[in-house]
Amino acid sequence: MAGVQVSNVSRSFGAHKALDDVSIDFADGGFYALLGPSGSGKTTLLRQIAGFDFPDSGRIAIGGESVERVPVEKRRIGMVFQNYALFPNMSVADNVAFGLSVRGEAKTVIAAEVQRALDLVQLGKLGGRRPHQLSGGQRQRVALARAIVTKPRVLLLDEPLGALDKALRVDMQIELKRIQREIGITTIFVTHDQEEALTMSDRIGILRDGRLVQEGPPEEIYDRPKSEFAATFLGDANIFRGDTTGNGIRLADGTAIAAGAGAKLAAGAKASCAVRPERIRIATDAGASDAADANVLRGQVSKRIFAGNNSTYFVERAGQTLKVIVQNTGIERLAEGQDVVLRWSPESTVLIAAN
Amino acid sequence: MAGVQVSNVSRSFGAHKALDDVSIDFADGGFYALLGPSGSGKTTLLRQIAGFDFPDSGRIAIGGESVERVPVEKRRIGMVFQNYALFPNMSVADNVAFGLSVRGEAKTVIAAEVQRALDLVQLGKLGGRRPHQLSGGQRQRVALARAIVTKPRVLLLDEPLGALDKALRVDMQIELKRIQREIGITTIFVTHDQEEALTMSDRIGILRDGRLVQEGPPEEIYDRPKSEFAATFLGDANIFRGDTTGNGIRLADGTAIAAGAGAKLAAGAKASCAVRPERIRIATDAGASDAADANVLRGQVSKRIFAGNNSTYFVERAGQTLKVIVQNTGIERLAEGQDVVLRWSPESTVLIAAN
Amino acid sequence: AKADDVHVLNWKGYGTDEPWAVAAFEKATGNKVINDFFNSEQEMLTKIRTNPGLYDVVMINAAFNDQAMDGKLIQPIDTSKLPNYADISKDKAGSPMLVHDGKVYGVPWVWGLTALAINEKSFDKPPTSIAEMWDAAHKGRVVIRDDAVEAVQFGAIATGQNINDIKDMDAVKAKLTSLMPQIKTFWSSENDWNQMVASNQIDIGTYWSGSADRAKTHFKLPVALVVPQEGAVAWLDAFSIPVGAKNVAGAEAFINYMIDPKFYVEWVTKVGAPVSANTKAVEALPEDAFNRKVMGDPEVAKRIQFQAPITDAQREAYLALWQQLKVDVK
Amino acid sequence: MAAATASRSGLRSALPLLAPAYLWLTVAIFLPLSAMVFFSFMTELPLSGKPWAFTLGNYAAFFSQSLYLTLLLASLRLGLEVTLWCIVIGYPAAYVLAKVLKGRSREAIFLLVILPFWSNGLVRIFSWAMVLREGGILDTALNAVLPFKINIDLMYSYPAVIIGLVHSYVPYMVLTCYLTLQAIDDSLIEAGRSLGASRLQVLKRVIIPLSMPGLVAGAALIFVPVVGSFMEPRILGGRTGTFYGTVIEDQFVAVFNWPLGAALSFILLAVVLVILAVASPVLKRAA
Amino acid sequence: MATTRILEWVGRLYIWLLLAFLYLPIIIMALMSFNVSPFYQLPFEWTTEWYASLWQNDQLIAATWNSVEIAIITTIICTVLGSAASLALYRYEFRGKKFLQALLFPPIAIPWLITGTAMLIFFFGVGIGRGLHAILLGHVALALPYVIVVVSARLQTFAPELEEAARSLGANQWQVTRRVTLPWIMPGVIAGGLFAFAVSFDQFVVSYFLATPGQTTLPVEIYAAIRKGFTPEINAVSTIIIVVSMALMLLTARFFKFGGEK
Ligand SMILES: Nc1ncnc2c1ncn2[C@@H]1O[C@H](COP(=O)(O)OP(=O)(O)OP(=O)(O)O)[C@@H](O)[C@H]1O
Ligand SMILES: Nc1ncnc2c1ncn2[C@@H]1O[C@H](COP(=O)(O)OP(=O)(O)OP(=O)(O)O)[C@@H](O)[C@H]1O
Ligand SMILES: [Mg+2]
Ligand SMILES: [Mg+2]
Repeated sequence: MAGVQVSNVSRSFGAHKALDDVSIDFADGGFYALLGPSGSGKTTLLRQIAGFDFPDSGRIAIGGESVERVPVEKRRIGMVFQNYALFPNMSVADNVAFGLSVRGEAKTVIAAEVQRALDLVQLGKLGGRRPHQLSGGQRQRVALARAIVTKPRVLLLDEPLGALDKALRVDMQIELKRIQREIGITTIFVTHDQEEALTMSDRIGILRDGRLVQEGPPEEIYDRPKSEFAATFLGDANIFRGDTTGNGIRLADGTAIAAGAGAKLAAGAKASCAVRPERIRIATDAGASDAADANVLRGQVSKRIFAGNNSTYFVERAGQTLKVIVQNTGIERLAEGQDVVLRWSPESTVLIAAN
Repeated sequence: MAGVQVSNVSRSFGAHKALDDVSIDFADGGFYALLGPSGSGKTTLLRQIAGFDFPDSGRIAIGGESVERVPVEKRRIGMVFQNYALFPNMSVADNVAFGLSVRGEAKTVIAAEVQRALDLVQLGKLGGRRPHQLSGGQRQRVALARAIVTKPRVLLLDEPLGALDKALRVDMQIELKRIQREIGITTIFVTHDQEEALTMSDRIGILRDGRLVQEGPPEEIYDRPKSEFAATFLGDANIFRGDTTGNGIRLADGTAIAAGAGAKLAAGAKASCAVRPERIRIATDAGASDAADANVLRGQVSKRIFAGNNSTYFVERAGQTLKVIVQNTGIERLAEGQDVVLRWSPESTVLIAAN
Repeated sequence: AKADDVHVLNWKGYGTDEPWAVAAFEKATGNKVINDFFNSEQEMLTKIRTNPGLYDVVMINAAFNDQAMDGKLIQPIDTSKLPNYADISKDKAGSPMLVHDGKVYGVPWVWGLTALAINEKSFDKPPTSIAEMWDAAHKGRVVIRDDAVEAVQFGAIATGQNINDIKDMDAVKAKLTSLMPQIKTFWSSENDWNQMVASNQIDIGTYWSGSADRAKTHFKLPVALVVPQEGAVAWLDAFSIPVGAKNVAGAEAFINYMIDPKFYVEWVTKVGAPVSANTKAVEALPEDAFNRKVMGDPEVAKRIQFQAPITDAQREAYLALWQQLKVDVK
Repeated sequence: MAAATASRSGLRSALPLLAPAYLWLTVAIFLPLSAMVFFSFMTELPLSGKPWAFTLGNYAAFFSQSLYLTLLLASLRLGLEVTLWCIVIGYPAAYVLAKVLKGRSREAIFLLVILPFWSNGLVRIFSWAMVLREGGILDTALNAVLPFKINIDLMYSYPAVIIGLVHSYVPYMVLTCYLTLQAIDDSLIEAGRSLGASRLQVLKRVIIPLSMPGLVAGAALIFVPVVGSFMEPRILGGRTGTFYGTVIEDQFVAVFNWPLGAALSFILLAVVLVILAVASPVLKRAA
Repeated sequence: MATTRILEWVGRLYIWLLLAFLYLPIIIMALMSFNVSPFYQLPFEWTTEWYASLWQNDQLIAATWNSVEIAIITTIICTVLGSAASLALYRYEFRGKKFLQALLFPPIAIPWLITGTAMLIFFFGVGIGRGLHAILLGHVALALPYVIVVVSARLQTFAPELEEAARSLGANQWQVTRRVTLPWIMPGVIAGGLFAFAVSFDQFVVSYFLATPGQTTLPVEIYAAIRKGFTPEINAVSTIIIVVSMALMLLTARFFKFGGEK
């Protein structure tokens, strides 16, 4: 239907730059996740695209056309608001029907479509309720149904599943993906659920303080973060800081860490290495060393935290706490206080220029 | 300070039973997570405890005393509302100061406490803003600061971190735990983030349609779900249905699944076995069988989904799709279409009575 | 009320509240005058009823004196205490409206006419007949007071009847009905009339004689009073002392002062006033004064008809008629 | 929504808050009016010293004379027209005030809107006379602007009454609507437009329903007194200025027939309350 | 964006037009206070004579002060009692609530003339009598329903969970009301107060019946004056009142924010 091009958009509130020269190309029919810390400008960006608010500078185009003079209602967008913004004076069904009915669809068509949308968000029976009679998650689903029922060409979702439990969220994710694929809606999706961002999107953009920090396909961002911030913000990472050697860094205590991925840097410069906690193997003995595992560190387990399908071990080493994730396969468990050896491959290590 | 006893509480809205004979004992100084699908009655339960709403039947006691006649403001609770409920007419600082100031604390004390609370939620500089000038996550943090600054004896948190990114959420989790431990606040916590529930809480309660389904420490609930619902709601599970043998079940196609945990059931009855996806080992060859792994199934990989620190493989077997989680250690990857062997131990298998 | 306060109830701006007069009286007698006002006779009666003992002097249209006496609201007056009473014209002093069983319940003060007044800009020479109001040339530029009794009595004059004994109500109604389309508005205060003339919105209408005089001499408006050949409605205003008045002596002194020629002349010249009931007072006016020349004209005296008391039933019947006329014209 | 908050304690908790206002109203209004109700069933006022008896005649008078019904209908129509004009003029102003203007000027204008109200009603009406009459300000101004000669003489006509009343009552509408409009969350308007609704549709479907409490309050505060008004019609309406309120006034001022006047007013009250009762569910449904 | 701007300007223009409509008679009133003719006669001839004679007119000045005082006291009492009653009607459910709400309309619907007469008789009967106290009693009663209706309209937009939040923070009912609810309904309370002031300040009939000689209010003076001839002194005093209150209001608007942000 229509891609969205955001070019050099800036927007300030007083002295605060909520968006600072942001350019992103949201591909036609793509599923794009926007991530970023609280207050980084995600909602502000969506509002510029929707046309509720206007950039101080820069340009936004939808489907190749600049939308500067296109009013909100002509942009053919659908939006789920962070605070839902349900119409309190209408029933759930009327909320969902709103978009169709202002378009002048026939009553019967509307009724059918609304019922379908409500069924889809598993609220088929609550059409007659008023928003204030719903639970938080139910409200969010009404907001979702209301946004998708009009089949917009661009869907702007501001944490649309944040109030849903995991099971329901997965159902909704599947529905969203299906709809997006079926009618090829360009979808821009703000979420704080990393797994959601990684599993659902074609591309991810990370905002920080109003600036676009990194942008690309999920695995690329995950595997090749370009900054410490990106490495730690999306997923977890152990960061080592030191001076660049040819193919890795040397820590202050002389230990060398080999890196097989990331930036190419001149030797001697300050740099960091990032290693995902799940890439590190943890063992009690020094033996059975794997040839590929060029990086080996020793430490002591200080804590283990159970998190369902995996556990995180906190390992103390030279004043730094390293995290290691171990899948809970039901076998070995390490005790706190135990001396351990950590091993990981250079391929799992990303070299990052110091910032 | 004060535990909370909920005894046989029911509450209906019209014909709909939002709470149905719920009894939970929230231990003094404990950290309790409430989980449940959207609309299962979590918010309703918190509202009964807070005293905004009253049970149709049943009894609620705080610190051993029935609170039926105790008005909200005397219950000494702190609450974070699902929709924040910030006072629109006050600045952020005044919102946070509210609880202290109605208590008549000295101005200087208030100012210091407020600043501390705001720093704690990383909003130290935004004290002068009005709520409508904040982003969603910032609002949520103000609500959190406002609730904890008064040092209540019971803290009721309705998805208090839902709008925060992972990094901030972890920070807040740590702060919450610290405060809870330091002053021993009884904390009741609604969340949809499973990892959060598992990592933070002493106990977890799962609500479904207004009823308490299961209750206990995180690992117990995770490892010993008492129902298919509990098994799939908290964490993920592969469910096999069949007839009970002595120590497991037999599937319709005759395959036996050995279970080392869960209910003791008479042979022949209908039952299910639940296996966590991370407990299953997936391999391309049938060899290298481990003695402990009594359960072996063959299947074919139909899809792999990348989710950061792990990936999920979907494996087709006899019309059933099984999920297997594999940590992304950076090594082997299975291609879609590949034939695989799944193995897991009976200890990883929970026997559940059919419902 | 303190003993040497004199509480007076009257229309606003009707002599008793003139600051110079009040000051002069207070200086002469040491009594202090406190004025209160009413906007209609009914209201005046209500005020006396609901404030027994409050008022010492009340100004009552002679046509209502009966009603006040019947309601035991006013007391007989000892006229011997009023030196000026002797100069009151005999026909007024002896009016059966004011004297009951030989006792005087009201001291005549001033009298006047409800006649016609014209906007001099609209007439080369003053009309002489009441019929002028029905002249198509004045359509939409005629005014009449919004008062049922007066309107009906006016209709009676226009149809050649006695205002106090209307025989042919239908004729009155027909006459008034044909007047309605001529009318611009119904006035209710002197101010209304003067504003409309000042902005040249009207040609002719019913008006009070004293007000017309005041409009002409005091406000310099192009107004002239016409006492039509068919006649005019006359009324007599008198002072009474309510039952229970606390300062009867003060009241007597005040009434005497009000009918004094000195006060009257000053009132006429400074403000403009109706005709005094005191013959000496009228004679004290200049020869060509309106109140002496026109109102004192015996020709005029012959044409006018004084309002007599009417019953409540009559009053309501008149009101019903009047309201019906106003509704029909909508 | 209110029901959701209602605590179960009900009247007992409400009483301390309600009692002062309603006690005051009872002493100063309800008891006196009850006396009037009592009078309205009498043949004569006891005050007048004449013998009296109970009667339904005063109420019967309303039905026996077509005059009263005609005037009541005229007054209701007047009330309706004035209310509609106030909505048409006042609502957009309230909207602009609540949703378009920002900052200090908004508070200032909010206050300025009501200020004319603090001048004397009669003085205002006289000023209107100056504007509306032939050769008045409106006439002069229009003739100065227009190329052809027209004669504007609105004074002493039905439109004059409407203008005067609308002028007196439009601040009610502006302020009550402002109160509810200002409370509408902007994100609801944005949500409406993101769903493809034009500004007008959002206005009709979202904003107006949400501001309905203010609209209803304003309409009630205008309609109710206008139906019983007598001063503006009498002065500005000229010979067409006779309305239900003026005949009630006559019963009190011109003749001493309070029983009839009171009966007529209570009939008015009953009609007005019935209209409000009938209208409120209709309005609720529209909301 | 462009249309938004245009609409904004149209909106501003509209507000100015409305203000022009509202102030037209006020401006004329003010002009006429400087005109020689007491009958609004043109051509305009400048004079300050009316202000000078107003200065001499103790009675009118005293009446004006009485009016101002009564209006201010009425405003204060009405906003307090009215807001309290509105809160009660909003917060609690009980039987007879609808009836109490309906009771607000008789004082508005019954022409003031009847109410005023009824008060006069009743106050006379029970010994309250006449005087400024009686006027105040009457004014408050007449203005109360306006305040309640207006404040209730605003309360309808209040989000009840804000009260809950405040109570969960330990605020008692009074603190909740003062710190959370009142600020929200403040525009309504202020509007109600302005109405109450207007109702009292322009109240003729009731004042007229209940005033005692020598102690009247401005409207009573004005209405009584028109029988004789309405002097522009009244325009003069009205002009002074409007100018002074406008100054006060603009000052208030400058220092307080009440229509304010959400
Ligand atoms: N005022 C009300 N009237 C009718 N039904 C209501 C009302 N309030 C809540 N409910 C219903 O009660 C049920 C429980 O609501 P509750 O808010 O407790 O859910 P929840 O567990 O908090 O859900 P969520 O996770 O979506 O917030 C829901 O089905 C909801 O629709
Ligand atoms: N009206 C406003 N006035 C001042 N500052 C504002 C306003 N709206 C937003 N901001 C600020 O702009 C920044 C970006 O806000 P935005 O709502 O886009 O954040 P966000 O990325 O959506 O955050 P969250 O995840 O918490 O919702 C924040 O720091 C916020 O405080
Ligand atoms: Mg946001
Ligand atoms: Mg909830």
